[in-house]
Amino acid sequence: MDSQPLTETHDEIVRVLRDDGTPDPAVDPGLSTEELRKLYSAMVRTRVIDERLVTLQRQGRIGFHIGSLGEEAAILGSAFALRERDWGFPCYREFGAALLRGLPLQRFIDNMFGNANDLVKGRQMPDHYTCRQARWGSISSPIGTQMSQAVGFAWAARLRKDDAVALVYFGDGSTSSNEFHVAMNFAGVFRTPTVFFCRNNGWAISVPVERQTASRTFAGKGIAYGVPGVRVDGNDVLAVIAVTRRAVERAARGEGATLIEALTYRVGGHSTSDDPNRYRDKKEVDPWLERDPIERFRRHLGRLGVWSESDEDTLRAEADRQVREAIAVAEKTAPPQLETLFEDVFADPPWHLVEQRAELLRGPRAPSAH
Amino acid sequence: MDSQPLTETHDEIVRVLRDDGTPDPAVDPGLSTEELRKLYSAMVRTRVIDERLVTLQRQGRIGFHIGSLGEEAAILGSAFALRERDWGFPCYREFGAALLRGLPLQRFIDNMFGNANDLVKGRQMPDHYTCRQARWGSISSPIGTQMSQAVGFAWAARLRKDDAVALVYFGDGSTSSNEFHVAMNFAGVFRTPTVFFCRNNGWAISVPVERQTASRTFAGKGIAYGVPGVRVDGNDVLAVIAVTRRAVERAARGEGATLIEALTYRVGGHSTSDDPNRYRDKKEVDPWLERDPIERFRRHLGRLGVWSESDEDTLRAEADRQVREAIAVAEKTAPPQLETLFEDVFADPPWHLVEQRAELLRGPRAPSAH
Amino acid sequence: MPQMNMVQAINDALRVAMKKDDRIVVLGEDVGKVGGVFRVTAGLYDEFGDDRVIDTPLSEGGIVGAAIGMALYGMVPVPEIQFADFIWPAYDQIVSELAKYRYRSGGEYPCKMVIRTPVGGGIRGGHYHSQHPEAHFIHVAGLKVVCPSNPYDAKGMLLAALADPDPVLYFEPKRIYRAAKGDVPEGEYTVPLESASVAREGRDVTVIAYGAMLYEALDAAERAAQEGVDCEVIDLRTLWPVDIRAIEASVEKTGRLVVVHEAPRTCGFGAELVSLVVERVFFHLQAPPRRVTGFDTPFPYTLEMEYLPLSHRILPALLETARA
Amino acid sequence: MPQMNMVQAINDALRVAMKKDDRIVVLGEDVGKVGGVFRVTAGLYDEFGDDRVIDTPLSEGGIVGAAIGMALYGMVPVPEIQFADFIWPAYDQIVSELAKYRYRSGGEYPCKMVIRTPVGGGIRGGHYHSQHPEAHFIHVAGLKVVCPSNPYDAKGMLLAALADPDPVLYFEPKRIYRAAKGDVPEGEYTVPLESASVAREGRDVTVIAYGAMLYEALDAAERAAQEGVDCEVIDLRTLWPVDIRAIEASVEKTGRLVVVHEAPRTCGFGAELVSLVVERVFFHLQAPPRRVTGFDTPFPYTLEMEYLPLSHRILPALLETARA
Ligand SMILES: Cc1ncc(C[n+]2csc(CCOP(=O)(O)OP(=O)(O)O)c2C)c(N)n1
Ligand SMILES: Cc1ncc(C[n+]2csc(CCOP(=O)(O)OP(=O)(O)O)c2C)c(N)n1
Ligand SMILES: [Mg+2]
Ligand SMILES: [Mg+2]
Repeated sequence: MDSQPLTETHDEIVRVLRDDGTPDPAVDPGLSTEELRKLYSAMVRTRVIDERLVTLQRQGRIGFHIGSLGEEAAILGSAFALRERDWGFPCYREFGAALLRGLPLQRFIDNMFGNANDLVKGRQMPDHYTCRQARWGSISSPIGTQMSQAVGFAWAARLRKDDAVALVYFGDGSTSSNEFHVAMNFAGVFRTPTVFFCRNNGWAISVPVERQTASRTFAGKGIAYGVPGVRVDGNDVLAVIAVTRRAVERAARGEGATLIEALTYRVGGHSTSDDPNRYRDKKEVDPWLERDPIERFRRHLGRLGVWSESDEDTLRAEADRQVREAIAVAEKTAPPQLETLFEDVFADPPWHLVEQRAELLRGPRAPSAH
Repeated sequence: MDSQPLTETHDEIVRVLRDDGTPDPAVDPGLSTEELRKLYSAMVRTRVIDERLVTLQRQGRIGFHIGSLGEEAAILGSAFALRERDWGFPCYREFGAALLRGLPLQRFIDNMFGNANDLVKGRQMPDHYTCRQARWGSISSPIGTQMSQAVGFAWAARLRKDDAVALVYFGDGSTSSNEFHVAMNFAGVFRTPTVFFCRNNGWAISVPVERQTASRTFAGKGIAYGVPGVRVDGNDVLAVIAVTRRAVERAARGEGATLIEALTYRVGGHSTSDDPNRYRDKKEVDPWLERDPIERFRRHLGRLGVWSESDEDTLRAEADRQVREAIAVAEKTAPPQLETLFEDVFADPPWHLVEQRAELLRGPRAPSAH
Repeated sequence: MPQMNMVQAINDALRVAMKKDDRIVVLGEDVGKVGGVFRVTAGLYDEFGDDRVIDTPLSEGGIVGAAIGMALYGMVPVPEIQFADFIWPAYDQIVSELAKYRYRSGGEYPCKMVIRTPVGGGIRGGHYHSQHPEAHFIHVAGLKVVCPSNPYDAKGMLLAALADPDPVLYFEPKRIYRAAKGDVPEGEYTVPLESASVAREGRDVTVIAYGAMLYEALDAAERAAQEGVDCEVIDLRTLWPVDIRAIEASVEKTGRLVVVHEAPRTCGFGAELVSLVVERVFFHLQAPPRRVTGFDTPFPYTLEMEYLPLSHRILPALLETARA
Repeated sequence: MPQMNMVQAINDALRVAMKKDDRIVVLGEDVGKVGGVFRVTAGLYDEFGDDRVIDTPLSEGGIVGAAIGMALYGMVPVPEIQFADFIWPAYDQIVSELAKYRYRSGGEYPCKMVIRTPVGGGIRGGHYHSQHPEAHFIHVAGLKVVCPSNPYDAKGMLLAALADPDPVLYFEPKRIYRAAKGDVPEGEYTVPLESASVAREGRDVTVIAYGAMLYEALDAAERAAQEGVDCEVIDLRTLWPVDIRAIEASVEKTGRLVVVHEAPRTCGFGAELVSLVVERVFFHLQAPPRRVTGFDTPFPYTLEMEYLPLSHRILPALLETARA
């Protein structure tokens, strides 16, 4: 690692967990047993929730879910590397990171149902939660828009002499958006304390990375902006932590932004609306199943002797119970009140929204079925 | 040059005219005497026109001009390197190239006056001419928009088995636009026969290149797109030709796009509306006056013995006369007819434009003074 | 005649046109191998190959910008924007370039293309998969905007748009992509742009609607009929340039107007329709015109059926207008 | 009280606000050292430094996107878009993000800022330095849009906008940047948003105008008075949310309405104003409302004075409306 200063871009892929299963001590972030167990638990919990939500969608009980299957190391590791004072600007695939940062599970599940307790008042699709208290951004669907916002946020922090860093998530496909360009450019010019975390999961819905860019790597795109790039094995949670920590520290020291390319793979469909068999060969997926980030990390913990079979059983049972309980509660919670439709458009509703609210309340109700 | 294949990006700046005045035979494009004289004449004519138009604007006879003072080598050299079948997608600063490609001088001057003979029917500001017959694009003011269009155009040519190449002009500031990013990315992925010609003239109105990007070079931005970049001395017209020719040939061979960074300097204000003394030190300009591309080329021609003092006098007198004549004609030409306001919005005017035209024709005329 | 839904009809139109005119290329995100996230371009990649059905990088600006370049060359691009909500990165190219190209070049550079994009709510899409942004395009001089409501029109209007010399925004009401079914002739035929159709004749109130809301207007009209109010429902089909004669004729007959659209009310297309009517047939009007529209809020998720101007909200407007 | 033009008044408002509230930062292209291409931010760079008056790279999307991030943090950014014609690269951030942030986050992330941008024609700017795009923003729920017509309002409304909790588009009518002059108080004062002003009282016809066209409307009103038609001219000042009471009160009195704006007519803000009036005070109306606007073409260069809805085009509309 020391041979790779974060001021240039390298092609090598940073790894901690070597093929023989042993960790590379030069890169290992050196987590305590407690931290290792916490991190692993968060990854498993994320997977358990993901599986449950896909089932719910199949049963027609929620409308949509966009999951993180296979990407848990990239998502959880990066969030784990943040300090409490730092901020995350998510894309749509990082609910696991939000939960780790403090989004209450019940609130997340409320968002999946868009009920009255949903923090965004049932206004957005599932997985478009918000949680300011967790220093976590608000999610929107348009690709890339969070990037320049993360730059502006981090820039503001620096201007206010606050050493908070903003980490922003996005996918390989998102690097083609206008937003990647302008955000990286502003971050380079103004040396904002921003960490660009690119989940290179191989696909943007049905479009493979070769169709996304002719650049040799995603990390290499940093060169165009004077922002150093680094590639990391995105299925090696310890490597992700190590690399992200260095980027966060560098940013906090006032040395500017870093672009991290985490190489991972979208094992599932793009979302519950997508059937990947339409456009990719199952054979392509198989090797990635073997590189499963959770299995890999568990083997490591097993070797270290800090995780047992019974730990695993307890964790899974507990995670499953928690999510089922949250679902039961959320499903019973009423939808948001009609009035909420007109709140928060502005700080105070102007005359036209007051009139429209009255019009809606006075009128007949919509047929309830979709 | 051979040591610099157009498949990678290099930091060195390609030059033909060495400091001692001799040409570097390894790079010299080897123009004939006739070509050298034609090229030189075009550069001088461009400067003469520029000077005249600035005067006209100061006299209030035209509303605006955006000139090319000091950038003639970059602009004329690149256009000179195109084959007849190739197309140019201009920014707003390349009227000299358009004239070289076949835009009639009278039509250009008509555009400066927005009169009835202006090919764009007086609808756009000065310097926003169009000339399809010269295989030259239509000019708009928004920065960058021509870039993805040049990519699409070149792509279409390739799909239609036409080996035409599209060369697109833009400034250093324009590399920050959304358009640079998406155009370069599409050009890389689809290997379109596009030559990206960046006039790095040091400034985007009052913003210097250091405020535009933290990238070490503009050519280096190609790395982010798998598009090779090359830097050329933009005040060395022979070097510009050599580099552009190679890029055009490469594109025509189906090997894809090239990004050329021509290092030059905007010696004048951004346009007649701008006073550069407000934001930059005159001292910065002086060294560039010494590197004047026209002087430099003339010294070379002098040394070659293909250009004399009397050639110079004849050329300047002739150029001056031509532009004065064109101005006299244009100034006497009537403004466009009222009806033209409603033409070309659609191929055929729909009912609402027919009605609005009638309304305008029926109503009183506007007070003529501005 | 085969029965088709909207998705199939649009797909069929593309296939018919592409077979006949090899200048036509389809490009966009996920339009190729997978055939579009709504499967509208399904099968075209296999039939016409990667050079004519092109999966692009994730950039609406690049898609439309490149399409403009293709059009300048003389091809007929059919860019798809995956959801209309994602068209804004291309808005500069559409507003500043596409709409103005012919004009600003004095006619030298026409720029013909058809931009297809799904619009509208009622599919549990929330803020960003539900919007109906026609007003943003109708206000821009130089663009034509269409929105068919049934498979027959969808195919015929797409073929007409592909033959039209001007840039056309072709809005596909996604809520009825599969729900609207009907007979669709094989092969080529066109439904002329700029012609509305009378979906239901009536004497008392003129109702203007389009896209998915047409069915809500028709449903409300049926229910109004049960209360003795006889509505004429006009399916605009082409939003701009609108078929002004059809509207005038109907309002001259009924003297009453209700406009329905999904987009937010303020500065929506309904405002233009109301204004045109009051300016042109003022003295025929017997009651204030009404707009039944989406509210002036972002498009919601859970309460989307309360947001949309469905039949239950149209009906009272019809009755009140008839009785005003 | 000092006399100021619009440029000076806006500059003064920025200076007053920035001195008091160090959360305010100005950012944009050429706003720093050179003080803006119209010199609206002149002197601020020297006074407040590079951290608060920031020259940015050439990217409207980056300017607004970064400003949103700053606002989320708790700063009050004042991005400048050099010409409103160049706002489209930022449109996705404005429509999808800025306008919806408070709503989509359930109120957790308000996003307060003032986007300043010069608008309008009559300065020999052609297609791309003349447009008046208010309708594109009024249609988007969640944005406030203002357009002052004189130095007093310009300063007072900018200070009000900076104090407002919501995102505000602040349109500066550049044709009157220097031509409109008047007394402007020193220091702090506000002109409340959402309040129109009656620029001329009258009985016969209500004329609604704003920005540079206000003076054309006033001129036409004077000329109409000479022909015995007494017009009431309303300067909207805030375009949205509009001061509906002021409009209603005036039209209830006059029974006649003419709306003036520079933007193209179709789906312009005039359509909304006409619709609001006919919906709300229909039975007071004695003549069809009229719109005097830019034509539905791109903004021209040589013929711009024929394109603009100047006094000579407003006058006949006033007379005809009064006599209809
Ligand atoms: C501007 C915009 N265009 C299109 C879409 C539709 N869309 C949603 S996700 C997606 C692919 C994103 O791929 P990537 O950035 O690699 O992220 P991943 O889903 O792989 O995590 C697309 C095209 C969108 N949301 N926004
Ligand atoms: C989208 C957009 N934003 C802002 C402007 C205003 N503007 C015109 S030219 C210019 C600077 C361009 O600099 P550069 O690309 O370096 O070209 P140069 O003028 O130096 O040739 C700016 C900011 C514009 N025309 N378009
Ligand atoms: Mg991806
Ligand atoms: Mg420049």
